[in-house]
Amino acid sequence: MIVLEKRPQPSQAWSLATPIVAVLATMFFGGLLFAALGKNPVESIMTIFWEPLFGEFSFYYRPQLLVKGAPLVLIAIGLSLGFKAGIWNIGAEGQYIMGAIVGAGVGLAFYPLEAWYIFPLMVIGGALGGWAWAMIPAFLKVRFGTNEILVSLMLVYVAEQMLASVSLGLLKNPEGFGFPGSRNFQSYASAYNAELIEGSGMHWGVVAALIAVIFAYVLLNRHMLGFHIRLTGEAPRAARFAGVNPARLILFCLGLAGALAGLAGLFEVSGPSGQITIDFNVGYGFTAIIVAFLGRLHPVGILLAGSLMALTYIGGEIAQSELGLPAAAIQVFQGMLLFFLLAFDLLTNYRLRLALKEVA
Amino acid sequence: MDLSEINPVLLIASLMVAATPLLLAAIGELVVEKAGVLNLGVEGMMIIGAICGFAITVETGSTLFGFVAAAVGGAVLSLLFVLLTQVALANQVASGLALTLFGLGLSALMGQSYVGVKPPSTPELNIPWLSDLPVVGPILFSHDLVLYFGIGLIAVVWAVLKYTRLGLILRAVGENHDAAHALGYKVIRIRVLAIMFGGACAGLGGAYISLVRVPQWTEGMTAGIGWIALALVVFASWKPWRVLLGAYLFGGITVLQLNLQAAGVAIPVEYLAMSPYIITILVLVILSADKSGAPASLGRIFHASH
Amino acid sequence: MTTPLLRLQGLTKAYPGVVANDTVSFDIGEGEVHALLGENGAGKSTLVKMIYGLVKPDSGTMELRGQPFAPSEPRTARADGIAMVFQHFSLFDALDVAENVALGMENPPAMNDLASRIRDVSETYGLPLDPYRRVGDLSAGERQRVEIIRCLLQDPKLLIMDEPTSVLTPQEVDILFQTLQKLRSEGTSILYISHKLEEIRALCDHATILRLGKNVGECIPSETSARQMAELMVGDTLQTPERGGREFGEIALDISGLSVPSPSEFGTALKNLHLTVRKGEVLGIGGVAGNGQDELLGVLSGEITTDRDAVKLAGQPIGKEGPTARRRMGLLTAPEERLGHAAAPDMSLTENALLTGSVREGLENRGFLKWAEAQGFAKKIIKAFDVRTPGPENAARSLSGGNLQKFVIGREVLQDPDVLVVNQPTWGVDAAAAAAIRQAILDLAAGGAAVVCISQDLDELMEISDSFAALNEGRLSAPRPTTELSVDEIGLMMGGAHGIEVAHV
Amino acid sequence: QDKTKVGFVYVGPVGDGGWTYEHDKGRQAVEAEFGDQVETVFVESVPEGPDSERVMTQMALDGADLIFTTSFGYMDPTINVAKKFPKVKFEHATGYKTAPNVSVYSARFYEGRAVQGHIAGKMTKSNVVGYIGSYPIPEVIRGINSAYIHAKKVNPDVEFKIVWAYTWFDPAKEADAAKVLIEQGADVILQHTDSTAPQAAAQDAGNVITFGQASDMSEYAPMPRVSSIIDNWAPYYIARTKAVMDGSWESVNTWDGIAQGMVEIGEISDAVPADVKEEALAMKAAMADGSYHPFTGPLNKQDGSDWLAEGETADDGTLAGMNFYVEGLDGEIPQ
Ligand SMILES: Nc1ncnc2c1ncn2[C@@H]1O[C@H](COP(=O)(O)OP(=O)(O)OP(=O)(O)O)[C@@H](O)[C@H]1O
Ligand SMILES: Nc1ncnc2c1ncn2[C@@H]1O[C@H](COP(=O)(O)OP(=O)(O)OP(=O)(O)O)[C@@H](O)[C@H]1O
Ligand SMILES: [Mg+2]
Ligand SMILES: [Mg+2]
Repeated sequence: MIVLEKRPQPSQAWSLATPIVAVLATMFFGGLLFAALGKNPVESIMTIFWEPLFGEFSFYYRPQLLVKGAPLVLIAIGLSLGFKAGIWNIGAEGQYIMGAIVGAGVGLAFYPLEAWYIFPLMVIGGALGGWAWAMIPAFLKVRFGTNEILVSLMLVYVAEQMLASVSLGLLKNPEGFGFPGSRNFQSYASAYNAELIEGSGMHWGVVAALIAVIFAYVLLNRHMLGFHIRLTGEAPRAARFAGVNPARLILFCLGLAGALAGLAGLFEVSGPSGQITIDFNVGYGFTAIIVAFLGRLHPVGILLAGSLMALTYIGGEIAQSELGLPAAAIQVFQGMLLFFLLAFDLLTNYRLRLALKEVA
Repeated sequence: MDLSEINPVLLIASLMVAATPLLLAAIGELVVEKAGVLNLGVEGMMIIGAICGFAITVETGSTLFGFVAAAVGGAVLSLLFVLLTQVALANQVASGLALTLFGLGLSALMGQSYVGVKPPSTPELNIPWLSDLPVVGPILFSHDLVLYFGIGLIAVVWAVLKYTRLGLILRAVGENHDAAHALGYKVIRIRVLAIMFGGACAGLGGAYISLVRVPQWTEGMTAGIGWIALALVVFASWKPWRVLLGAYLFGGITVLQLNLQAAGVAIPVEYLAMSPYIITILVLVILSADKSGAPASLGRIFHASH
Repeated sequence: MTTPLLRLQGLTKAYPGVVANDTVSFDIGEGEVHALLGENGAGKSTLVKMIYGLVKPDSGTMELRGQPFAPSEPRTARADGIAMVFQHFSLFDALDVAENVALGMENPPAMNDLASRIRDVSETYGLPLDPYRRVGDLSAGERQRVEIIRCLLQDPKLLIMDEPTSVLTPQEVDILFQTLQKLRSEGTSILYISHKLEEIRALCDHATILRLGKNVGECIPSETSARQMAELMVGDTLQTPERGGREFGEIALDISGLSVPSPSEFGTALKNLHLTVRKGEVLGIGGVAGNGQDELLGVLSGEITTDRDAVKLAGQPIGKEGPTARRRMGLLTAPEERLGHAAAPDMSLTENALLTGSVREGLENRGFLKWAEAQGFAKKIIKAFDVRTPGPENAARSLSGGNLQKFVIGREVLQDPDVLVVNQPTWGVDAAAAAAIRQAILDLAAGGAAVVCISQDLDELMEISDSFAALNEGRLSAPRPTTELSVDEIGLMMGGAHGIEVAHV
Repeated sequence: QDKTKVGFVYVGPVGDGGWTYEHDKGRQAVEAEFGDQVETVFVESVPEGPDSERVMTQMALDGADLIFTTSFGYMDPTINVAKKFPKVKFEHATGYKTAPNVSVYSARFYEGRAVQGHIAGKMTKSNVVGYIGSYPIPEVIRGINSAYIHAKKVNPDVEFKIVWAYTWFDPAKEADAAKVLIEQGADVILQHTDSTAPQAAAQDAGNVITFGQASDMSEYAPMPRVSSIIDNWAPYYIARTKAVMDGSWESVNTWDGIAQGMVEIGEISDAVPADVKEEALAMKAAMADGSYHPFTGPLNKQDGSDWLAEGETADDGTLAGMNFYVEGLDGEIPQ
């Protein structure tokens, strides 16, 4: 019988090794799944992990990894700060939508004026939109002690209705023949979040994601506020004792997460997506939760996890089209990845020991 | 606009149907949380229940087998959560999310050949005389058996928690797992059973959607009901009868907003459509003062060192 | 010679890195009150957990009335007539008394019957209890009654009590002793663990002494002095802290008319508190746990804010200031709970040094952290207070309780406070470490700081404080010079035995 | 090497039983028609926006000769990708932007709605027809207008109750919407959402008729489903694939209806009285041979202003962007 023994302190080596072990285990069991679906497991895994990076058309997929990964990383960074402090915002999807709506709204309000300051104003609008949406659960938690998990989640559904509403009404393209959806920012230069270098996939959202990673790293490792965030998550009473004001921390963490999610929405709507539509949101806010955990709530980890997640999406699409794997199989595959990561995380804090006797 | 077209009796009868999946899932989660475990994977377990129930009903022609299979399916999926949180001691929030993601994908895979299939219908209670009574007939005596089972389950959970030793032990484990362990109760074993019960209930709730409320199989058909069920447990301050109340309230608002639309009430549709969520938030705020039922060990990891 | 009730032979239990019990053998006779003595971490609790079936010995055997006895779980032990009152209460705050009792019984009767039995038994033994009250609302003494009643209802043959008196007033201790005497006269054996040696001398027939997991000797307590027993436990001669002659300066800390509700559901509100402490003075605040100690510390540390003028530091009102501002002004505190309150368990000692040291030690610059300086500070604490640890990068939870406590107290003392408030500075700390900590507190006071020491250990308070006040249900008695006080008087100041009047009506 | 590669980008899962399901049937028809000469690939559940753009690019890179993009939201991405791959042909469903290598195609579902409206008007006893709308977009509004005009024509007392579900596909919500409409007196349910949930609700209620949407939904025939509008993409997909094979492909703007077989009227069941069935079939025939247009004047807009004069028919431009109700309908279009 195997028993768990708590380590006196978390193992550094395992904390680095577990993600790798988890990916390998996922490859193995994912391969079994694909085999069960009648596909060649090796080929499937290769298609998902190799093709986008080193395959024939990697020149196209590599930049796409940035496009797909940037919003995930940007949102996950914000979420991770809250998660570290024990604040569970799972409504980033709603904050992402509201950022996009407000940011796009600011841009469209200026149409057709061309001016340098339009895009910066949109960026501010996007951040504020997400921030404001996140302040609702934050305020309710601080003021009434309402559970932020549920409130932030409910607000996702509300935001989706708002999105439908503005796509059909307020922000509808007047020249769109009555079809839902806003103007496309591609044809509005001052508001368009174009690729910074043609064909590189780099747009302002990618830059923002990288800045966010660095910012979060510095915050968590070099700044008192970051220290207080970690402290609050690990020992809330000790944090109060150290002088942390929990209410302010909640407002800060949720607000920042909302602002970053809002920014992600703005950069997406003004760039890769191009317009507000009813189905503009595609679940980045939820996937980012997984990315945050996959990256073990560490900024650099999140960067890697975001890239990994983007890889499985893009590789998954290729596998669908080339091998006929169903989309659901990819979803199961991603679920497995998270399972294994969570399960192997055990080894960071506990030692496995073989016990000879049955224990009480 | 003509509000007189809304028939309150029919409204109540149909909100009972709309509320049942929610109620089943929520009462299961209530038991799980009473044992001190927060399982956010309700949505995933519901959808697995929906497909298991649907598939077995179609294959065997028996709704009963279907519902049993749904309960088993939900419970089996919840074992994954058990493995992560009770054995590997992983974070419960993340594990629950993973469970939902996995369940949604897996159900889609399992359901590929059941799209567009029509299931045998679930028999309804039709007591010749009672069902024909005005007002009470449609409300009380003309539903399917699962709906009554759901209400019965609430009563049973309430009675078990309140009056039996099993309920006492369950509450004790959720309240203070270290003390329960010190008194010799098997904290992990009790939690595993509670989680599986929650899984089975969620599975039943899912099957109620795919077999009674809709009835058909389609990917992602639970459409967020599992999350509402979670909100409902908090809303109910962990009290069984309030779960019933909350489920009827939420089901009622959902059905009522459609009724108002159909009656042509001049409130913009999108506001009506978001109203159930906003009202849920409002009620959460109002009730958040009442933390009396919250199990003190909720979400905390238990590890007994020997 | 008759067969003993319980015979332990060669019991051994090892945990990673420590042998908690090393071939421990002794007997407990029928109707005997047997004491188990030892420093913190000597292995007392581990040993009784093995008897109660919670922990399995690695080797060794037990015999109950000559029959092999190897309980696989507490249930079996209970079935064999063994009952236990835990060191850390095993109670459920949100449940009522009857439910708590039922959880500790094998086959509890129906709730109504149980409730009336609880009333009967509790009155027979002079420990009145209302079976329908929520345990969270009870005082510490009453909570312990719940534990004891839970045991008594099962007619135990052997009653194990792990440090039962640490939360009781002297008067409550008297009542408990009467109860135990009564039980002994009914033939029940008692295995009694306590650090309070005078109690042991008054109560116990026999004592076994553990040191580092080993049985290092036995004695008849009534024939052995407390000092002798203590030296047996430590294996060394004891030193008592010295207090130098001190002059008191002006008023450093002034609390007047302070009333605050408790932030936690089951806490105690503070009611109209007044106190002043002068420079160089050590004010001891005694009282049974749960009478507002945590709240008082919170009010002083700044975790709980109050009216501006209710708390004054060197004449300045600070009631509304948070912990950081108070530290900057020279008011430092050390809470009772080491893990999770005074220190973050999973963080390194360096990070824990930063936790309160950032302001006064200049460990940050406009919010940016100076890790090298923080580590330096941690090292300084480790060195100055002889904290046994491989280095400052180790997690707080990897330290033993006493060492962590030295670190926590050292962290505050080294920041050179004007006022230091400590709660239970030597709780769960062994004799040598406790002496070192008390000495540090006295030295600080000698250097001109004002010290408030909240403690439940009356001996400790008598030893280090200049004046004494008692907290009782959130009210503070007027401080009196320690030298004028006797233990009985102190007991009365602490509020006497809670509920004793009810018992005799 | 000689194989023609045809790609399909789907917005939902192929198992949705409605919109995507029918497109996938079209894809299978292409495979059946050309056998070894073609290779088809598809990716399902592709969100609109950058993901769809990437999937199209990936198909184009992978050597697709022809790509069908089957959701309105794929419009701009299709145009973008088409710019990058001038040799690859693109076909975008339901949109309005074309390019030298981009065609658009759509179906005149409103022709089918006219038939539904007629049957509904004739068969309703309560004179209340329930309509489940998805989103208030021209496509859906056109359908409501067409059905209403033809119901009103045969039954002046008819009244439409419209419920917006704000989803294309949410079986539970659709079921609830159908039940609500039935409870409020509707005995005919028309739907512009994709699941069969309303059919099941109607069956439960008894004495309510419905129509299959996008798919035939014949598992609910003869009652409640009395007929259906079926999207039949197969002929178009086969024709366009053939055009690519023989090099005759050029950019077109196709809006086909009953005449071309893109819109099919599913079997009218025996629950419909013979005379009504006959009239319905006659109307279908008239639309097929071009002698009848569902939007023929005199017609007024909801606010009473003139729209079409006697004998005038609506132009395609107005129909494509239709954002108003015709006279007689209650309520406002949500904005
Ligand atoms: N058998 C029952 N049938 C109908 N209503 C009931 C029944 N039992 C209780 N109720 C009502 O349901 C509500 C909630 O009861 P529930 O059992 O959830 O609370 P509870 O556990 O009794 O909590 P508390 O002890 O705090 O009152 C109460 O208003 C109660 O009066
Ligand atoms: N579950 C456990 N895992 C690892 N080590 C343990 C465990 N329980 C106790 N120990 C260690 O075993 C030793 C004996 O602990 P025990 O609790 O028996 O001491 P004690 O004599 O009761 O001390 P105290 O006076 O503080 O109650 C200590 O070093 C302790 O750290
Ligand atoms: Mg009650
Ligand atoms: Mg102990």
